Amino acid sequence: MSVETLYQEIILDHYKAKHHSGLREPYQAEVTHVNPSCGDEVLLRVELDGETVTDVSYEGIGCSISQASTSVMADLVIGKSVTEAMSLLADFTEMMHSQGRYEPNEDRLEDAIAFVGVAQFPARVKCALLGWSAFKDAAAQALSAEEGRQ
Amino acid sequence: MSVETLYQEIILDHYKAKHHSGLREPYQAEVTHVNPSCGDEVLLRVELDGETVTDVSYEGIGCSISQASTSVMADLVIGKSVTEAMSLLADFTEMMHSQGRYEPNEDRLEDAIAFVGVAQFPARVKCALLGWSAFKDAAAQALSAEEGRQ
Amino acid sequence: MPETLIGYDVAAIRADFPGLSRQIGAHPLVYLDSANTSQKPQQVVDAISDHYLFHNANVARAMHTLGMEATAAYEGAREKVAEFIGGSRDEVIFTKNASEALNLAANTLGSRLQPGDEIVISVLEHHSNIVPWQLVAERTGAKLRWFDITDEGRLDLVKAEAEGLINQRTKIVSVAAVSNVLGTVNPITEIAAKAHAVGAVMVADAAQAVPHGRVNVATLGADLVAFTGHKMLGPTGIGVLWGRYDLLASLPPFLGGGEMINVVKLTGSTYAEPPYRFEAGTPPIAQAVGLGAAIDYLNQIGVDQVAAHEERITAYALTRLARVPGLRILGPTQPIDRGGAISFTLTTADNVEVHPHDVMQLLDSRGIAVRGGHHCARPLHERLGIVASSRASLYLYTTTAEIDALADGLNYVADFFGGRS
Amino acid sequence: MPETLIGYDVAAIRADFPGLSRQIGAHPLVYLDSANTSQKPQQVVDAISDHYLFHNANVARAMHTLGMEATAAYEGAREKVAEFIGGSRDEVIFTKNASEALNLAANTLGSRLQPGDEIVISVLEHHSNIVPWQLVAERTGAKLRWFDITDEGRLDLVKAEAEGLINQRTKIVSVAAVSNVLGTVNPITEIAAKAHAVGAVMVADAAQAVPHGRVNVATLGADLVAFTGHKMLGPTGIGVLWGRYDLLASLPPFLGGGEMINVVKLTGSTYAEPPYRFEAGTPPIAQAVGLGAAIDYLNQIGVDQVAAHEERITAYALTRLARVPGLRILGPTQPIDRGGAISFTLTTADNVEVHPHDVMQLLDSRGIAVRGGHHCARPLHERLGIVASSRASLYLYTTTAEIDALADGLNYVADFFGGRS
Ligand SMILES: Cc1ncc(COP(=O)(O)O)c(C=O)c1O
Ligand SMILES: Cc1ncc(COP(=O)(O)O)c(C=O)c1O
Repeated sequence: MSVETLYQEIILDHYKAKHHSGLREPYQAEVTHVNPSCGDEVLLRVELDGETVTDVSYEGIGCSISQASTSVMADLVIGKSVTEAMSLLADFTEMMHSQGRYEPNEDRLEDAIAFVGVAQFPARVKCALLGWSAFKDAAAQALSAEEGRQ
Repeated sequence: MSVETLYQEIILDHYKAKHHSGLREPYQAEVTHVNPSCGDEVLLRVELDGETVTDVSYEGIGCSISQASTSVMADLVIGKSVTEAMSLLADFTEMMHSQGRYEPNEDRLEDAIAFVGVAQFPARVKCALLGWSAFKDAAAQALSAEEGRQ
Repeated sequence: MPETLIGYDVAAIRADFPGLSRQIGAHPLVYLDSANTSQKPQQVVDAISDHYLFHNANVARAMHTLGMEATAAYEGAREKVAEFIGGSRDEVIFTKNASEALNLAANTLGSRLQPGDEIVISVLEHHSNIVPWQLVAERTGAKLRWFDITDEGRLDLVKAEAEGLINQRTKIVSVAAVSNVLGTVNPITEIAAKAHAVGAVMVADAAQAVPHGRVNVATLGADLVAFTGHKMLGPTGIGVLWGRYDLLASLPPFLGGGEMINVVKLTGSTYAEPPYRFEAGTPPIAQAVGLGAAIDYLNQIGVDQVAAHEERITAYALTRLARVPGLRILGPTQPIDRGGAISFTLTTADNVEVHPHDVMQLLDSRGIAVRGGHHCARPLHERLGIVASSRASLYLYTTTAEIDALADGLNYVADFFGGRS
Repeated sequence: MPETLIGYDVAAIRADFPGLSRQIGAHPLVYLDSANTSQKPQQVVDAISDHYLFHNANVARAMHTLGMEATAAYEGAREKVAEFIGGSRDEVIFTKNASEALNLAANTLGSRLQPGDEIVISVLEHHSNIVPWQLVAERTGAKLRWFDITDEGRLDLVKAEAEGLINQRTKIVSVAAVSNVLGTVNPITEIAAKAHAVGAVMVADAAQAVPHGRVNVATLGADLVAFTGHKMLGPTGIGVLWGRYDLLASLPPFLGGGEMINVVKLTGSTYAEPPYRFEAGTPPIAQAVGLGAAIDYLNQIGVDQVAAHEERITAYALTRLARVPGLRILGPTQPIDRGGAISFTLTTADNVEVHPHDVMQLLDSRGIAVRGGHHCARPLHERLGIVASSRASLYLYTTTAEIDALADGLNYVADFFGGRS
């Protein structure tokens, strides 16, 4: 469990230049998720068009892992269907709980495969999941908002 | 710490024929003391005439040690001054907390010296003190009742 | 088949408990006070030592290597407990003992109570399943009602039915799974069904049940189940409250502080999900590790084996004690729906009832450890019309020879205080 | 005289802590997380093992030989604790941790609170000295008020005076004796005098003070003092609430069950005297034994020696860390009225603030254990305008070489995340 397994170049790059960061309009749902033991927070917005995730924007405070993971997540889910995004979330969550025994599919998870090493640091799994779980909540809220509109 | 140090003949005799047992009138104060961990109880009455303990009567439920000790206590304090009774109580209490390193004065403590062995069984010290502590409380109450009368 | 009933090699088991080889004065220790607290095998003690010496750190909040090891050990223990009782890990709350678990239940459920609501417990409960409910009833104005017992020492369900004990006003029912005095195994599942029929929450005090592998929360029917580590080969300083997840998720916090929070602000705080919401401050980390090792030990022998052994020894003890002149067993005298706690009174040939303190003391002088008193069940003793009793209680390491020593000892006690027979 | 200040032979002390010789990957462990939990010497671990293996029984209620031994050990530990803090044995309540002790204080004192009453705490408190008061304020309608801090990280007594923070409505004041984040030693005696002048009860959270021998309850001025075993070389699963006897005697019970009673009846119960009134259920027996052994160990070295060593290492660390580029120490930067918890932020050469998780993780890869987060003091971090910090904390076994490793490690961390310097 070397620290290099954890801090891969991809992660550090996303951390230094977070994609899709900054809050944008319009959005159907906004949520705040917190990591209770350190106070890290992400405020995240989701905009859907029917079944499609048209935008994810956020403002976050946190460690390199949580920030990079949110950045990678936004890259991945924007433009996908909600169903596909949730399926990616499921894959990512599984990878995080695998303790490193997981063969990530690079075609599906793209940059997110860089987080496979995080799974070997149980204390940091929460960090990697912060943005994803915020997205899950926000997307669910946005979906029911859409349904309400119909 | 043989069990014979504990159950001396004097103790067993008092246990089988408790002196001054049974509730009597008149009395100035009545108290109930309980040993919480076994539920043993003594209901005890004290009658004073000025500074003199004229009667101690009681009804008790408990083990041989607590019953015998109450019997011996009643023998000892009836007819004595309250001050003398309290001084005997102090001696007896000291003996009980001595862990057996106490040379009791037989002239003063009479049958109560038989309890010196109890001090080696810390769990039973509470038993030996049950009647004595009831007497202490009741005598204090009787004294203030007397003072009130004056 | 008889092989299973005869059980395992008790001598081999006893070799794991160095304390059982102690001498008390001139006599070998005969430990018959396991319902009070069990002895601990070397394996449990070693697991605790190893944790303290080599994997010690705080949990959750400490994220470095030692912290991860400690957290994995602590959470691993939670999983072992969950598996042992058939629950899931996020339903297992670590407390300091069964008493705290029951207070946690009473306080959090109590936040919903109003004057006129009723809480039902039984006269055979341990004080730890009485006083918390008395305190919460006082605070909320709810009424505390009681199951009575039959002459045989079982819950009187017929009387309860006739009285409408469990009714529309009932909000909580809390009953011991196994009595710590009478040994009675109570019909929790049946009572839970009645409680649920009126929308009440069912709490089981399983302190005397879980150590004997008698509890599967998936089928028991209770919504909350309390037990304690030190009676099941584990350390002191740890207990468990298991709860149905959705119930736990609906309850307010109990104690505040440490990692039970989500966000703490000057203006107020929000709280973590179960089980963490209910674990304030640094938890009993090494104690969880020890409890996990105790569960490993029980599993290795096999809970069925343990139960079979205990049943056999209980049956033997009931028969053997029934033959001691002047001895009266409280509670069921047959080893049916009955745990291994056997309470009794002893009367001498000249008809003096020997006080349990004196029974205890004389047996102790022969190395035999039993408990004398009301066993934290004073209302039960009052109901039985006695102040106190003596109790011998068995566990997986108890031998028939120890029961023989007890029976001989009791004859000696009766002789000592009464006319020689 | 310099001899005393230089202290003792740290290498000899470290030999008592086998865990300190562990390797983390390729690196020797550098344990700088003692404010979170301390390591345990072999002596403490052995005392616990010996108790479990050879003197294990329940206390008070178990009167046989083993029971007497366990009771003597448990009550003996109470005396050691009392002596260590200058109190008397019947003023020492064993809890499961400092958090329970503070909840006990909040709940029992809370029974006297009414709407309009005020409770005063400070922004630098640990959550365990915040959330219990928030919960009790919510329940009673009392108002929670806060000491602010100065820029140097000390309680702002001037502002408090100007605001009339402590006034006739104040019923309770509860403040940390030593901050677990800033290391600040707070003027408890002075604050207690102000609290007493208006008839309020003074509570001190001494979790970070007692381990360093800094507390004498006879002169401290507080009425209730909470601390925890695992931060002072003792086991997890035990804490202490010390209280002035007459105050304790006036407080209602907290948790119910077990030996905290006098008489339990169907119609209601009466309660034992302090400290037993507040100890529900089987207490942390083996943990008390372990805490007693920890106190023996501290006494054997001498608390003055410990304090002198810690002061020296703290001074060294403050100097050494001040020289790490981009490092900012939170709280007092001089070793005056200051404990050995040193929290800081770290900024790289290209001006990126390295997140405490990342600091922690990179140090961990070099075997150095520090804590990153808000250290259960989120309001303090909010007050400081940051989300989290890194914390190195020292104890009697810490060496200057470990501080050097930390400083080198922090340079490496800053380089890793920022431009190479
Ligand atoms: C100042 C302070 N108070 C209270 C606590 C809580 O102690 P425990 O977690 O043992 O309950 C701690 C430690 O975490 C602390 O540092
Ligand atoms: C039936 C029952 N409930 C509760 C308890 C309380 O357990 P603890 O003392 O560990 O809190 C006990 C044991 O003392 C018990 O036998």
